[in-house]
Amino acid sequence: MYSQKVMECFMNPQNVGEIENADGVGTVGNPKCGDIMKIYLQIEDNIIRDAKFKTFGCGAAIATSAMLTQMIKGKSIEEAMKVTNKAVADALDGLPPVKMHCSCLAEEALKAALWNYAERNGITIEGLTPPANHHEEDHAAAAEEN
Amino acid sequence: MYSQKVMECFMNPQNVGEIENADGVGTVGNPKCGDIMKIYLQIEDNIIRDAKFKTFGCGAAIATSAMLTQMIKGKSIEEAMKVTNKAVADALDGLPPVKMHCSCLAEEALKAALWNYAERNGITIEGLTPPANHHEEDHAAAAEEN
Amino acid sequence: MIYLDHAATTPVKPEVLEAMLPYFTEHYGNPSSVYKIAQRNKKAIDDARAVVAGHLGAQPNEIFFTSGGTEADNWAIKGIAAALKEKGNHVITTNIEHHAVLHPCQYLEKQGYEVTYLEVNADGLVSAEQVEAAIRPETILITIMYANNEIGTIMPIAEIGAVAKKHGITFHTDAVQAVGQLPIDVRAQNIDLLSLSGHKFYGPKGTGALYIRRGLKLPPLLHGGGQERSRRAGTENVPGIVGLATALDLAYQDLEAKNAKLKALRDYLIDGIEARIPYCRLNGHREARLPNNVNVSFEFIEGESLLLLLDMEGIAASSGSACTSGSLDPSHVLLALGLPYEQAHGSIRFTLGENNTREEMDVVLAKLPPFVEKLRSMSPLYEDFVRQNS
Amino acid sequence: MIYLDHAATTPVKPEVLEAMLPYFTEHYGNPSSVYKIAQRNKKAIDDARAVVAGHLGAQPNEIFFTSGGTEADNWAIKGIAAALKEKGNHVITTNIEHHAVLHPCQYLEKQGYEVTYLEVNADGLVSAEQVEAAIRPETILITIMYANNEIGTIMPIAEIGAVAKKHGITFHTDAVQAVGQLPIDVRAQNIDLLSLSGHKFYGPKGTGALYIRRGLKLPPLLHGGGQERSRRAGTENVPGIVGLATALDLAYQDLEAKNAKLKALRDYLIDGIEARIPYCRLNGHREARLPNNVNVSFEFIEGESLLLLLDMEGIAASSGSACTSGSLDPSHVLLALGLPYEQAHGSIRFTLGENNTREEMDVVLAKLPPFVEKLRSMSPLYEDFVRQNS
Ligand SMILES: Cc1ncc(COP(=O)(O)O)c(C=O)c1O
Ligand SMILES: Cc1ncc(COP(=O)(O)O)c(C=O)c1O
Repeated sequence: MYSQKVMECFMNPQNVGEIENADGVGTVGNPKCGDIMKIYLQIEDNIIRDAKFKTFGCGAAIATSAMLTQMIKGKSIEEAMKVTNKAVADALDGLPPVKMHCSCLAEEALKAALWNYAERNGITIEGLTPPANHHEEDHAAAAEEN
Repeated sequence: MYSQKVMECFMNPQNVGEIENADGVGTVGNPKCGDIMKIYLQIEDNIIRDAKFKTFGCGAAIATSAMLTQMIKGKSIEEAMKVTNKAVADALDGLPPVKMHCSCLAEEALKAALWNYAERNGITIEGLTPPANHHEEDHAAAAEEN
Repeated sequence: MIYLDHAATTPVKPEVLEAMLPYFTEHYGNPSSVYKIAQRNKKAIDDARAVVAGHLGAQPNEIFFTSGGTEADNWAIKGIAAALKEKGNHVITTNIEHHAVLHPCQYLEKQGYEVTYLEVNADGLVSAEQVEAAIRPETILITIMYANNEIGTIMPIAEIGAVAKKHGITFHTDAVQAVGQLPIDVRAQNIDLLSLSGHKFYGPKGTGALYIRRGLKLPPLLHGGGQERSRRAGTENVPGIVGLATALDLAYQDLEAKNAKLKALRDYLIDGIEARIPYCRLNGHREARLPNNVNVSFEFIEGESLLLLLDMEGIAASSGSACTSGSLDPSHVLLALGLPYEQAHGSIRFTLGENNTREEMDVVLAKLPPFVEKLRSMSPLYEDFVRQNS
Repeated sequence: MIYLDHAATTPVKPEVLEAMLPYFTEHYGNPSSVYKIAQRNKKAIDDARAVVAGHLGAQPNEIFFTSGGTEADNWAIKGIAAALKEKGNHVITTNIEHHAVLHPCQYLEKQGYEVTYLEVNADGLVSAEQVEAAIRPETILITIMYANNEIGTIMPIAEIGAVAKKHGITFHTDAVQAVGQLPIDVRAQNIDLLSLSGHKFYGPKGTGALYIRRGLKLPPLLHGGGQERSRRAGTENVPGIVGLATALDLAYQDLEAKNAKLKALRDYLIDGIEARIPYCRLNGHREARLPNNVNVSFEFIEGESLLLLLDMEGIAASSGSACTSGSLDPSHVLLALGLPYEQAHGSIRFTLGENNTREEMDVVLAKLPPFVEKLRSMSPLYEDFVRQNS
């Protein structure tokens, strides 16, 4: 069900961990949906010098966290703001439809971390809105069980 | 589905045919149900000297006609009256449940022929009632099709 | 054995069984599971879905696998009735449908729906005009079989589809006898729902599918797990689904050539019977007829007894009458053609298959006349007929 | 591969496939037909029916073959609801049924029925007293699963049956996970309706049966031809039926010895996990539990990711959460036990089979701890937990 790329990222995820004294931290998701993502950013001169994550979630959630943190490292905040969930999914050679929400979550975690950074530093980032917990929505997909 | 005995009686039925100037003739059944039985009797001195049949119907109908006529030949009318549908079915090593009506039909055809004989000769036969066409009843069995 | 009952069921072709086998013992994982071995099965189902869709002119996501033609028919009919009950309560069908359609319709009648059973003509056909004339404001479903299982008559499906479309009414067709034998294009024919059954085209028994036009709302018949995109619950019969698709693919290979051969055999048998046996009649339309169907009434005799005689000679055919299988009622299809009861009881269906040969037809044509003769000589109806005509 | 998902499905045993094979290609006749080759198939079905009946303590004419457990459940529940709607509109079930029971119940609710979903205790059990207390004058059906598919808990079926009998209420049990693994006696246990599914005990997918106590009125779910004594229409899946019965027969051979072995393996695995991995909990009752079921919540991690790691090592297990298969909702069964969401998402089900070995358990026990460790090291929940406890 997962692309080889997803499996690679999942098996050997880059950037797992915490950043002590991070400049921005964002946590999104909720246990009900089974995904919680926390992203740590180290930002210097408007550039994301380092990014790390911790994720409670499925294979796709872990792989997207790893991929996203990889993609934003070295980017400016403005460039990082342009990393969409679709870009993350594409970099992973796609995600199963039912797992696309994981890529949304990754994008949201990044935005939440950036928001946290902006708040701490009293700046505004163009296009950034306060984080909402989209995962309160109802997941209508039906369950298959065996 | 049929016993070997039924198949034998069906493949090589005894007593097929008509009796010219028969002493009693009875026809029962109706086309709707797919079975019509006609029995011819030759009766002399109260003894059934000969019996023949013509049957439009399934294998069981033909086999029961053949068996019944065979069973009553040489019997007195009183003895013949005791040949029940069950006796015919037993003599055939049984019939599938859905085909039991064929044995009823055979018994009825015999009674109708005896009734005809009694009427022609102005006699009454102990226990004999005028023939009714029981096959007007509804056959509730459900159809299987392919 | 000379098997001439392919409309009842067909053997599974060796290639089909071959394709199924690995899914019993080796690739047995539950397609809903996350691990690799199960994902292969999920793919097998997706591939099968694409194959089935391809042969119907449908999209893969319009195909839903079922346990057979009966389930597909029940689902389509009861489902539309439930989904559209606010819109109306009237259903149009014909009086020669298979019981898998008729009985659901009768069930609906008990629930307060109204059903029009269009009367077929002497050839077993209804016209698009008849359908159109029966439409009412409250009509919610037209369900008309593609080809009849007893007499092989092929209905004017595209014309009926056009009428249904014009009036915005959902159109279901029970194509159990047509699929694998006739080219089908659900788009061009404006079919909204179509039922098929695997064992009619050399696939396994207990498999089938319902085509549901994209966007059509049809509630599930079987509620439960989320299989078949939550529209048909139950662990998928993976080997069965693979077998159905493999068989369908084979069925549509060289279809024209196969049908030309079948038609030639069919006509050889029909002509041979008509030439050799007096007082018989072909049931169903002469041309608008399945390539493999021969259905003949032999007057004055009853079908089952003829079947038994044929069976003793290793010839397997079927009685036009359902009497043989437990019911005493004559076939509703033959009665609908206007046949008297005794003729309806005296009908035999021969349905040919890919492997039947002209030599086999010759055997049948040699055996039939004396058998018919023998049974007629026992028949009181024939006795009456001869007496009246002599 | 180490296959530990036997509750999801099982491979077809070679002997079972062997028994089925002739019915695909050789004995393919339609069992409803009159000729000889078809009669053999009819007999095969009758024999299979007797086998199934024998293992349930039922009579052959109380067994009706279906396309699986889901169809059997739908049929029983919707059928009784329809048959008894004049009598009442209340159904009693539990909150941990399989969706093949829950979704039909929810469907009934939409039709105006009332359903009581009894709450199980922390072990996943309901008591006969709970059932009795829920009975109302208008209760028409009690439907309670024999054994749960996720946590393996075995319900007190005989006691519930006695309560149902005392109150004259129809009792259905979804025994899909129990049949083939537990001895069953429908008479002694006062069961009126019982569902089973072939692919759970090494039989083929797409096969199942419903036991219907003699005399019980249950209208058909699938209307059509007169198969299964007019109660379940559709051409019979002869190879499937033969396979189901053969598999059931094998399943009940040496049951005690097999179960003793399974229980030993199961306990070895449970004990091994508990000894090696902190912060985990066994879900379901420790004793009233299927001999092959192990269900464990590993705190702070999510089940699917653990499944993937196991899969990479060739170990096939299943997530207690249904998340893996398309839904994001955590398992309703685990939530019903009172587990918080994150634990419900962090559960793994291992279900053992006849061929699993102690060596395989050792492999699992060796792989699991580092995997859990790895995922915990990535988990923000574990991070929080460690912080709070240091
Ligand atoms: C026209 C038609 N519809 C429906 C069916 C039912 O299909 P199945 O027996 O596979 O359920 C059949 C065959 O039995 C049929 O010939
Ligand atoms: C308890 C239970 N009931 C019903 C079912 C449904 O059975 P099937 O998938 O064979 O239709 C299953 C398995 O999927 C089950 O475990």
